[in-house]
Amino acid sequence: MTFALIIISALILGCAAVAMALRNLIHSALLLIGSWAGVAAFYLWAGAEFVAFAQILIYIGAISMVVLFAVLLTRQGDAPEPVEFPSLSRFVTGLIAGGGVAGVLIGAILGMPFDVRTAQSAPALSVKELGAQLMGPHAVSLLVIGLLLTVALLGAVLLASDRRPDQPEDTP
Amino acid sequence: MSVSDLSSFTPSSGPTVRAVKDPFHGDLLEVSMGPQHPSTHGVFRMVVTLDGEVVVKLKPVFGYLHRNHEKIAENTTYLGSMPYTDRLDYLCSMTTNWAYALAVEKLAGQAVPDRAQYLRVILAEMTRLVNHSCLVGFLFNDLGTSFTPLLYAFREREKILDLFEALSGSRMMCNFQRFGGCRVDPTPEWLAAASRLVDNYPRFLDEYETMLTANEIMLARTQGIGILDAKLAVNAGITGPCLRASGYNYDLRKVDGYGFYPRFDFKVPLGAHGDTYDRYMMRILEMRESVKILQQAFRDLPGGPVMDPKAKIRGFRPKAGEAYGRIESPKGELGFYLISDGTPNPYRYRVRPPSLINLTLLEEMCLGHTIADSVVILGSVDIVLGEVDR
Amino acid sequence: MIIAAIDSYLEVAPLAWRDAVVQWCPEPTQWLVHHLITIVAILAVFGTLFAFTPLAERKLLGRLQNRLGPNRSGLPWWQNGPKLWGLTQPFADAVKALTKEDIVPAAADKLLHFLAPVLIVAFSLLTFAVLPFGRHLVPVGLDAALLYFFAAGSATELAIFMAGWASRNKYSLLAAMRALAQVISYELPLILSVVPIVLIAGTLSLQDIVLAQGFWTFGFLPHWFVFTPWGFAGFLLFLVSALAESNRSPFDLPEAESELIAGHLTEYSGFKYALFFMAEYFGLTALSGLGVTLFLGGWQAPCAFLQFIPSWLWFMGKVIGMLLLFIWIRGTLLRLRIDQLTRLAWQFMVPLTLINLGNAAFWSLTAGWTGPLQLVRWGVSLAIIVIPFVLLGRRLSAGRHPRTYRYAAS
Amino acid sequence: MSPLQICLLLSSLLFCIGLVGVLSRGSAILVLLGVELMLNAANINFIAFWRYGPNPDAGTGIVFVLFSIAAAAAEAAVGFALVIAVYRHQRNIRLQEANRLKG
Amino acid sequence: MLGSGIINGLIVTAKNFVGSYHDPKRMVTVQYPEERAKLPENYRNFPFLITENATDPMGTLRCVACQICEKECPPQCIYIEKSKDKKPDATGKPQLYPAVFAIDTSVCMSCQICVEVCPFDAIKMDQVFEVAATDRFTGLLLDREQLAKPNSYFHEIHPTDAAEVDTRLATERQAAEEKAKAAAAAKAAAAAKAAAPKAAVKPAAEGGPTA
Repeated sequence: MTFALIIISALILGCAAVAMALRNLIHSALLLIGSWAGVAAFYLWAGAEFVAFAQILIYIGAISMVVLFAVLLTRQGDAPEPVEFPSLSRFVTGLIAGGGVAGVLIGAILGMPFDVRTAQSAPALSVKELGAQLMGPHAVSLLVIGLLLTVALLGAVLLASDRRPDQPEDTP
Repeated sequence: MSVSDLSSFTPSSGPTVRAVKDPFHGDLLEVSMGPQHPSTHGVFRMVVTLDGEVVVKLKPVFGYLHRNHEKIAENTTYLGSMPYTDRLDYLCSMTTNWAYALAVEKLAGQAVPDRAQYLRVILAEMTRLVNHSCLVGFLFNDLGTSFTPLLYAFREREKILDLFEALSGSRMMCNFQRFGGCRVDPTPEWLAAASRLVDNYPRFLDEYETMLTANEIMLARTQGIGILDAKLAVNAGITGPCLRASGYNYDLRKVDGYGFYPRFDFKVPLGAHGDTYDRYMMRILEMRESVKILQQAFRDLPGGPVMDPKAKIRGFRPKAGEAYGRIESPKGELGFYLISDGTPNPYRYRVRPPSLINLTLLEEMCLGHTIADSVVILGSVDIVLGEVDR
Repeated sequence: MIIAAIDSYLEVAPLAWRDAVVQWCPEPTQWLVHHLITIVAILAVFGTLFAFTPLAERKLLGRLQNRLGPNRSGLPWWQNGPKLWGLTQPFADAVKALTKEDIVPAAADKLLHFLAPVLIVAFSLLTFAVLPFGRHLVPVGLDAALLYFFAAGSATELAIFMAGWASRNKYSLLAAMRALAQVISYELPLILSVVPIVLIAGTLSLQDIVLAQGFWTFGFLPHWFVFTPWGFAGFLLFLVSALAESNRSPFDLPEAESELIAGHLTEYSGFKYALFFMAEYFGLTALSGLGVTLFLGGWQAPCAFLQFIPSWLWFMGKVIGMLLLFIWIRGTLLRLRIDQLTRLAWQFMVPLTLINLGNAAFWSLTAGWTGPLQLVRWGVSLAIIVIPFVLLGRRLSAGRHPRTYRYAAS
Repeated sequence: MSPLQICLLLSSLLFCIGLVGVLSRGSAILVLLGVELMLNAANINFIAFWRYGPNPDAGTGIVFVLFSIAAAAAEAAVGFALVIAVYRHQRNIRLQEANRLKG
Repeated sequence: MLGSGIINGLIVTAKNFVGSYHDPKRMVTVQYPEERAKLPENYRNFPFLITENATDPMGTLRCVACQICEKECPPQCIYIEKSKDKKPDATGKPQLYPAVFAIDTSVCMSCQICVEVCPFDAIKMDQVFEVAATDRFTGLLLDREQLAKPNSYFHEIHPTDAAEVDTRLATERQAAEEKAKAAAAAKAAAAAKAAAPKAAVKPAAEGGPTA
């Protein structure tokens, strides 16, 4: 079990790290999609099937499409320009900040004695129970999320639309 | 890839493409469609500049099939050019033959017997059926069907081509008209078979129209697409169904009344919008009118010779002069302009190809439509590269 | 009784064979062999189906177009032997695809160019894992099977994008953009069109959805979801969305051969092309399987007395029927334009699927209506879906209608 | 080391990778992708604590991750719409140039 | 209503699907190598040269190497060299004959103009269309021996034409014969060496050039 977890972790971290270091935006995006797929695998490993499928559906099915679309729409010519790091100092600053946070977190995790549940089998939570949870105690949050998504959709459409007031609406 | 990167552009990366930077209008994409492209109807090339999928600039490039037709004709006898005219519009060799024969007959003052005149009308209208059914088939292929309408059209076309073969010896390169008549007299069996075929043709047209004319996707893809203004069309010299689709009444069969067309009762359909759908419907309606003409012709076909006995095959030398013979070919006004200096070869030989001239307004029709529409518009203009490039 | 015995044996025969093989294996490898056999069986059955679907497509298209279709390929090394109605064509095609030169453009992104066909086949095969092929034949009985299906299927467009982008060809790039736009537009109606099923059946498990359709009125009127107003509408919406999802005509925009040569496949040849081809048909088969499972009663027999035929045969029969329907549609219709495609999705499909969801909710609420009220229920349900269909349809095709023409007065 | 600790290590490392990306890259798209990575890291934590926490049957962790994924989707939609708007405006997506706050 | 046009289209294709099984008007395919469509009599492909005698093709070519076809051929694919000597033709009259007669069928466009201009009915159009060759230079350049085919073959492929040609030739020969007879009668004493008119039906014999 732990062995599988380590492989999954390596996949996630490797993909993410390489993605953040690459200069080709499309490669970065595709590697990040791999990383998201790794996270979905982690959810599967942890026994959260529903979340894993939701992760794949939303991240790989939807967000990745949006990302790739954005990359393609903002390209110059037929290939995206290589994205340079802005400056060495900034890169070093980023590394130091990230490394610092990582050090603090890792130290905390390794130093903290966690009260770990001994049960090795994953807790079983059927889709029905999950649905009951969503519609019961979390109904308000569900509504809020629905509202958020609607607003986000409208906002995205407004932001990305090219239409200026002086342009007549084109009828396709 | 920007313009400055062109040096690093490798030819293996597909069609010649580069991005054009326009500071005011996003990134434009220049795609060279053709000369090897599935839907340019031959070796035709369109240099299309795209904004997204929308055409902002379109440059037709032709000449890939240029084979010096006019110069060759000036170095060949009058009769020797006749088989070359088959290769102009290779879908309708019968009408190209007729246009050339008409010009030479005008030049030489050659009379044509009645039976030959009727036969010419019959063959021309059958050619119109061939051409138009081919055209609508290819148009649907451009619209994205999996060959079904095209093959239905080809099925009917084959039957007519079989008749052409039985009469002239060749399916497409008929080489049938001669100065002063036609080469072969059709047998009664041939006439009966042709008449039967023509009587059955409306059934095919009905089936075809049921299949696709009212199809919602077809309407959405063609109505309001590629509108050609009548005034612009007249100024550019557009002729044929393309012009009539814009609502301008100009049909040489009525205007010139060449051949025996004044003896026939038929109508000229006119469009109102000048869009792709109108151009498509013009073809369908013209086919129905052609069937009417053909039925009258088979009814009234007189007896007699098909060739003027005084016509000369060998040693044909028209007296010095000039002549312009034109007919309403299925694609538009097809004209031959000849100057004779009394020798066996024409001094000047010039073709007025409807395909080429109808193509000149392609950019005006395509601008603002998507790349998919530009293909359809090209299909609806009806070009044959043999005639465009000559 | 003998028939019943044979039938019940046939019903579990595949499982029995598998267990026989598994038992023969040593204990520690049994679970592995168990799953491997399942995988190999799915690959074999659907691989064979894939091999013959294009042949059936070509034959059927040929007949639709008044041609004969491929009927020449006979036996190898036997030139004048029997022609076998061209049934060996798939093998000839496979040999051809394998022996063709594999050309990679010099400017292509070589890794992605290679990965795209592999990924697309892998993802399209993943979807088969949850389809209930028979009463006892469910490879993976997931609780959230429906969600899994869409999750696995959603990644295929990613591979199409990779193919289009990695080829470094303008036509491929345009195709990649189109593929993205198409999947963004049609993922929503596809999922929304099956939500009513989940609402009525109350489960995401495909096997339970099939079981919910396993009743007959008078023994011959099956209670398939397609035979309800909301179910029929949902089926049609699903059909259209499935056509769009699997890039089939009339939605085959990414590989629109009349403008984009072959779209994302322009720079592919040989075996890689064959893999794309395979993935397209796997995806189509999987979506047909899903449609059959959700709307057409899955492996259930249409009449009670026909139950003696093994359930997996019913499933395969229905899937093949769906495939033939897809081929028929391809043989008839023309292609939409990209803006019309997205317009159809957002202005027509999405509103209709939402209305249909409400319709299913109405159907679920009025489950207790009986007698004459049952008629009212049908009428209201029909009205709920037909009226918006007509109104939205009229809006969608506004200003477009067949025209009448005038003739010149001569 | 217990599995929970591995999970937490994974999530913190993922978070830091995202952080480094956000801080050091200039491209708006990469910055957004880094933010998505950080969200994912948080989600991993939720699942890990749900799996090894004291009360796994409550399912709160799962519900929270579902909400988080939905919020991430919304964030991505708006974020990339912003990227496209910025691109329309200044013809590139370098963030340090997008500081005028004026059309 | 939206969709009616689509459904109509589907019905039409379904009708064609069914029709392709029983309606020969719809199903026009011919399975080529096994079945063959009947070629119409007027079908033409490439020219061939007519000989009067099947047993001695080279001896009795109708062609007299007048080179009209060579001149008139639009793509100029015919090449003729006149013979130096004369040999008796089918009527026994001494005539020139083509020492070389070659047609490049890769250039020929099957226009039939050579047939129309030939005053001797010596060149006619063939109906063989399976003329593929592995060598495009020599394989498609047909020489005199490959082009020569007997009149009986012409009768086979163009019966109507051939009958017409034969009647015409027969009347011409008869006319020539009578003219010769008249001439012979008029100048019986002076012209003792007039051409033997019997040759009209008797094939000219052994004296022809060998291939």
